[in-house]
Amino acid sequence: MKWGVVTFPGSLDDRDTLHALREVMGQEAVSLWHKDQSLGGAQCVVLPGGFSYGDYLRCGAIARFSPIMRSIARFAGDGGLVMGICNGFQILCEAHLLPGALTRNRSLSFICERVTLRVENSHTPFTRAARQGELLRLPIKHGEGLYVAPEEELRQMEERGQVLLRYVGADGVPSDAANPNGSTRAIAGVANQRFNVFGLMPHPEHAAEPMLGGEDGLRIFQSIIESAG
Amino acid sequence: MRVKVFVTPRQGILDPQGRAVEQALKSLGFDGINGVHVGRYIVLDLKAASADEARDAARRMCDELLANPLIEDYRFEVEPG
Amino acid sequence: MRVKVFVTPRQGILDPQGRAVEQALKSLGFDGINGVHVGRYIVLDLKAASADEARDAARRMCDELLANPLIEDYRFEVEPG
Amino acid sequence: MSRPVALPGEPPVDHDLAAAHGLTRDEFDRIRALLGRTPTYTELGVFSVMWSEHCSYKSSRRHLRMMPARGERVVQGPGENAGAIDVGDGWLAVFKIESHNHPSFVEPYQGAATGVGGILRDIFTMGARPVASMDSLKFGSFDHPRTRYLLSGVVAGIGGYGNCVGVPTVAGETMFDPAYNANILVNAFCLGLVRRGELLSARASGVGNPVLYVGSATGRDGIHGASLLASAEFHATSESKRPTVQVGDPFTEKLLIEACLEAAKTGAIVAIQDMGAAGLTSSSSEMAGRGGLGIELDLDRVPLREPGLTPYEILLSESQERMLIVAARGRVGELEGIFTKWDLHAVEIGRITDDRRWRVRAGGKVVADIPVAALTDDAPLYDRPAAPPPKPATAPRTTAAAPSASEALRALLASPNVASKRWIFRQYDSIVQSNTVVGPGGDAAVLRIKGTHRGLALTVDSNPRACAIDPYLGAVATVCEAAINVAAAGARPAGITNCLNYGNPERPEIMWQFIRGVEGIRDAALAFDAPVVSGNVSFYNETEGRAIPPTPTIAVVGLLDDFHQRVTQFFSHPGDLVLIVRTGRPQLAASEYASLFGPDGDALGPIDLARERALAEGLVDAAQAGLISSCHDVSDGGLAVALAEACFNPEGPLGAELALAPGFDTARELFGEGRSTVVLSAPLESVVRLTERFRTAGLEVIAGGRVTRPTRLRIGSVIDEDLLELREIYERALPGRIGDR
Ligand SMILES: Nc1ncnc2c1ncn2[C@@H]1O[C@H](COP(=O)(O)OP(=O)(O)O)[C@@H](O)[C@H]1O
Ligand SMILES: [Mg+2]
Repeated sequence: MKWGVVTFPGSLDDRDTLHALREVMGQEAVSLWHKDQSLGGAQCVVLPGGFSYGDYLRCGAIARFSPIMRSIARFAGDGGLVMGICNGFQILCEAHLLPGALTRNRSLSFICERVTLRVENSHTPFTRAARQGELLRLPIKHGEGLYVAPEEELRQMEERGQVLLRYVGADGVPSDAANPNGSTRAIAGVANQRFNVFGLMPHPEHAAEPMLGGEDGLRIFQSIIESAG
Repeated sequence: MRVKVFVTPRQGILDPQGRAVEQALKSLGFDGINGVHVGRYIVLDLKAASADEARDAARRMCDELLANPLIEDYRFEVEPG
Repeated sequence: MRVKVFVTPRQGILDPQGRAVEQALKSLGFDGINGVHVGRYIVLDLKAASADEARDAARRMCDELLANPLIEDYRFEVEPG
Repeated sequence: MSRPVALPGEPPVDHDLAAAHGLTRDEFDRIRALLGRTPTYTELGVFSVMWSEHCSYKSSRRHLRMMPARGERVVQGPGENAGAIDVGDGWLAVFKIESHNHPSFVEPYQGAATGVGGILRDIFTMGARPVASMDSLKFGSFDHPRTRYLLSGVVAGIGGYGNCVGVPTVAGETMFDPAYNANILVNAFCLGLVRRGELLSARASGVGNPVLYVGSATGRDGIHGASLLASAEFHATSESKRPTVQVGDPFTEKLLIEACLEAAKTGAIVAIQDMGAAGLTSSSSEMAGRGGLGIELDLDRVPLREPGLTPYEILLSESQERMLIVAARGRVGELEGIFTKWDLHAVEIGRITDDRRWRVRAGGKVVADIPVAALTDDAPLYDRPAAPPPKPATAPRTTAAAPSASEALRALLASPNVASKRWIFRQYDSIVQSNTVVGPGGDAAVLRIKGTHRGLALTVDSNPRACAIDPYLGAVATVCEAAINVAAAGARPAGITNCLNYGNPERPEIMWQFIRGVEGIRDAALAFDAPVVSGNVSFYNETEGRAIPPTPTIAVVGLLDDFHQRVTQFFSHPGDLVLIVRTGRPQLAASEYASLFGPDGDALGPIDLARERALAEGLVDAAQAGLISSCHDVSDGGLAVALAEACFNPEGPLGAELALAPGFDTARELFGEGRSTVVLSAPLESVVRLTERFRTAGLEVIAGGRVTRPTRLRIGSVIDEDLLELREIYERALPGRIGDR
């Protein structure tokens, strides 16, 4: 299938995502420039991690106005697959393509470490290659990953299964100690109501090779490939 | 004109920064602190024909960019000059 | 009492955040912007016998913790209640 | 030759004003001789920064030449913004380490952040993409009131900048010692990769070529900052010398990296240099100087952040995130296009001339006109007197009863110098760019080079306690530790960069420490056949007349033919045998144990460099032959601590037991330091070969240990501890001290 990976000013993991897709998974992937409108015929558009516009004001607040975001909103509106990783997740929230917002980590400091995640809903285009309840080891690296949303909205999201990933301990159970950034309900990744837009704080592209943080991240990319058929 | 925008965390939204500052102040020996909230203070210098025009521009700036209504409240003051 | 503290980047000190916001607003089509500065807005609820006492505490809090004198200026207002 | 004009309001230039600029009488007279007239105020400012210790290396240059800078891998030695070695498959590794000590003491967050920004620019200015950073930090003791503040500020600053530009911070070192209470050290290392033949230089050429200014606008930041602060003793009290703090903008730096690397590909860049210390002045004069040419600048075209900057201020500003480029004539448009794409502008502010003069115009008038050489090659060069200090009265032995081995081990694991530095490195993005095979927390970081099987091992080390006892042996020991660290990962030491942190060089004993340090680095570098390709000197690390201990910081870059062969420090197979291989008997002098339980011995015995090298080679061979399961270098805390650390495998802790030979001096053998020693684990079948290989190389091999599944650490009859408890102590110590959850 064909992937598109957006580069905003200050994007950092765009090249890493392209590396994982092309070199590791042998996929066709094009780099998309934030000032362009075209999505280059991509079947899935990835908004990568990084510090777009220096994360000034609020993470993702400025990037959301890049010209390419209009095309991405249209693409998502037509049911196209969109995934935002870390800063990409923040941008999607700011752009209202995903519910909620991401704020300063509880510890107020940047955290880079590998965490354990539980797949909460494996019946989505982004998780179908994983088993329901499967545990994935992925790295996080962010200063603002504390997920918040209005209580009522959270309840509905849970009911609809929009929470796809949750931070858990090695035992697979969520706990305060296993919640690295203090996210509400230990939420690490969410989808929109249509399940064609997905945002997550952990970095699947940094868990794509055995010598570099394991291969659990491939589950996510594999799922998308299967969905795109 | 000068527009001063005050962006504060919404009621009920966690304000870890506020809590951290409160802790820090207490550990420095300040007492009688009942709460601390940390927000953003944005000062804009605008060319505008009237205070109303400036007010109107400021409101749109806040709605579109300066604040995230989901987690933040904003308020602003317009000063001539 | 309620003390409102306004912390702003010092004159002449680089304010990349202010510049980024200014650029963003301009690209959103807002014009007539002559400058944007982004600082912190800190609201403290204090128990204090008098406004003077609150003012005095606030000053010490700013000097010791809330502002970084090397790169920031501060100002505060005390409101009874 | 046009005579530069004095500007209205400028003070008269005389010896007093020169002195206020940190220039001596002789230096001022020499300036007048070189110019054939009295400099203008603007010119005086320019000379004061270019002739400062920081920019001119006037006290260190002649000694730095001692260090071996050649080797068949060396593509660029000292003299450019960073050194470069050939690492194979068409790739060059470009690296350097630099200090930002005083700025970080004044404002820890911005000081450390801009230190990272500066060293990054030294790397991509060479056309190399920065792929990894390291940081070497020295703080005062935790009892000192400012230590926590400085520690959290510096760490946040390094992370805040490094994380935002997308360069992983993969290793570092952190030490706490009262000797740094009033003068912390922040040394930042960066390594970049560039294709052979695509290396850029800072040597101007092509008379008439345009000079472009790129990056942030110029403000009043840090005027006389790096230069003066780093070149004159710092008095906490003397506000006068305190510059306006430089504030970093990592976002702009990231744009600069991408734009400059894209521009480099066009071939339209003739020369490029960052505007670091002494900003526009040093970058323009140094580029012209290297090319034996002249340069003309028009300050009216320099982008300014605020109105009303004087030529003096514009020339001396140390505003961050600025680059100066000599472009090929006729290709400016092409470069402008690239910078505009990245939301930056390139502004033409001057051109290269053939008259070997550095000429600056403002408001249509010439405000400075100086022979380029007077600012560069003809800067003063000193051979300052050096003399050993009077031998200090040997420290009194404490009468405190020696602790039991178990007590000592627990105390050492809880000491901030030994304890886990996770609280620090988890604030750093160590994996961005997808090259990090081994990240922080081990002996050396290991990176893979994409598209090849090659790997790079990186480490940074220092040993001020040993240097305080003997500045020569301390420097030798530092290089050995760094080299053995990369060898322990399976990499062959290939290149060195160094940051020499010392006190006031105008004091003979400091100069003596410095020279002995350089000699030590020289001898050890030769022994490992690892050339010193770049570095930096930081003098005047003194406050109120008290100097820091001599602190040469050494970074070693090692090469792995195949990164899959990298070795980690963690025991991984129960049943593996444990071998201890060492070049000599450890000693308590200068050890962490001595610092906790009282000075014990103040002499460092000689170091056998032939054996040190033999150990490094033996380890690399063993790794390549796939004989070992793990290898951990013994450092702070000694053997017992190293054994415990080897058990703390993140994939699941294991245990270990070690039998002790009879008549073994427990404290010295278990907690001593100062001799390269490694803890290996290997399957039974390779142990014989390993033992024999190391013994024939003249190394001491101690057998009698094995890796166990039960997570206990048993050493002879003196230590029997639960490793999970030890790990708790080791992991909690630093956050505990800092008061973090
Ligand atoms: N201790 C040292 N060992 C080897 N080279 C050194 C040392 N100190 C400085 N140099 C070299 O001298 C040159 C100038 O150093 P420095 O002023 O730190 O560079 P920059 O001007 O880029 O900051 C560089 O090439 C550097 O590698
Ligand atoms: Mg440089």
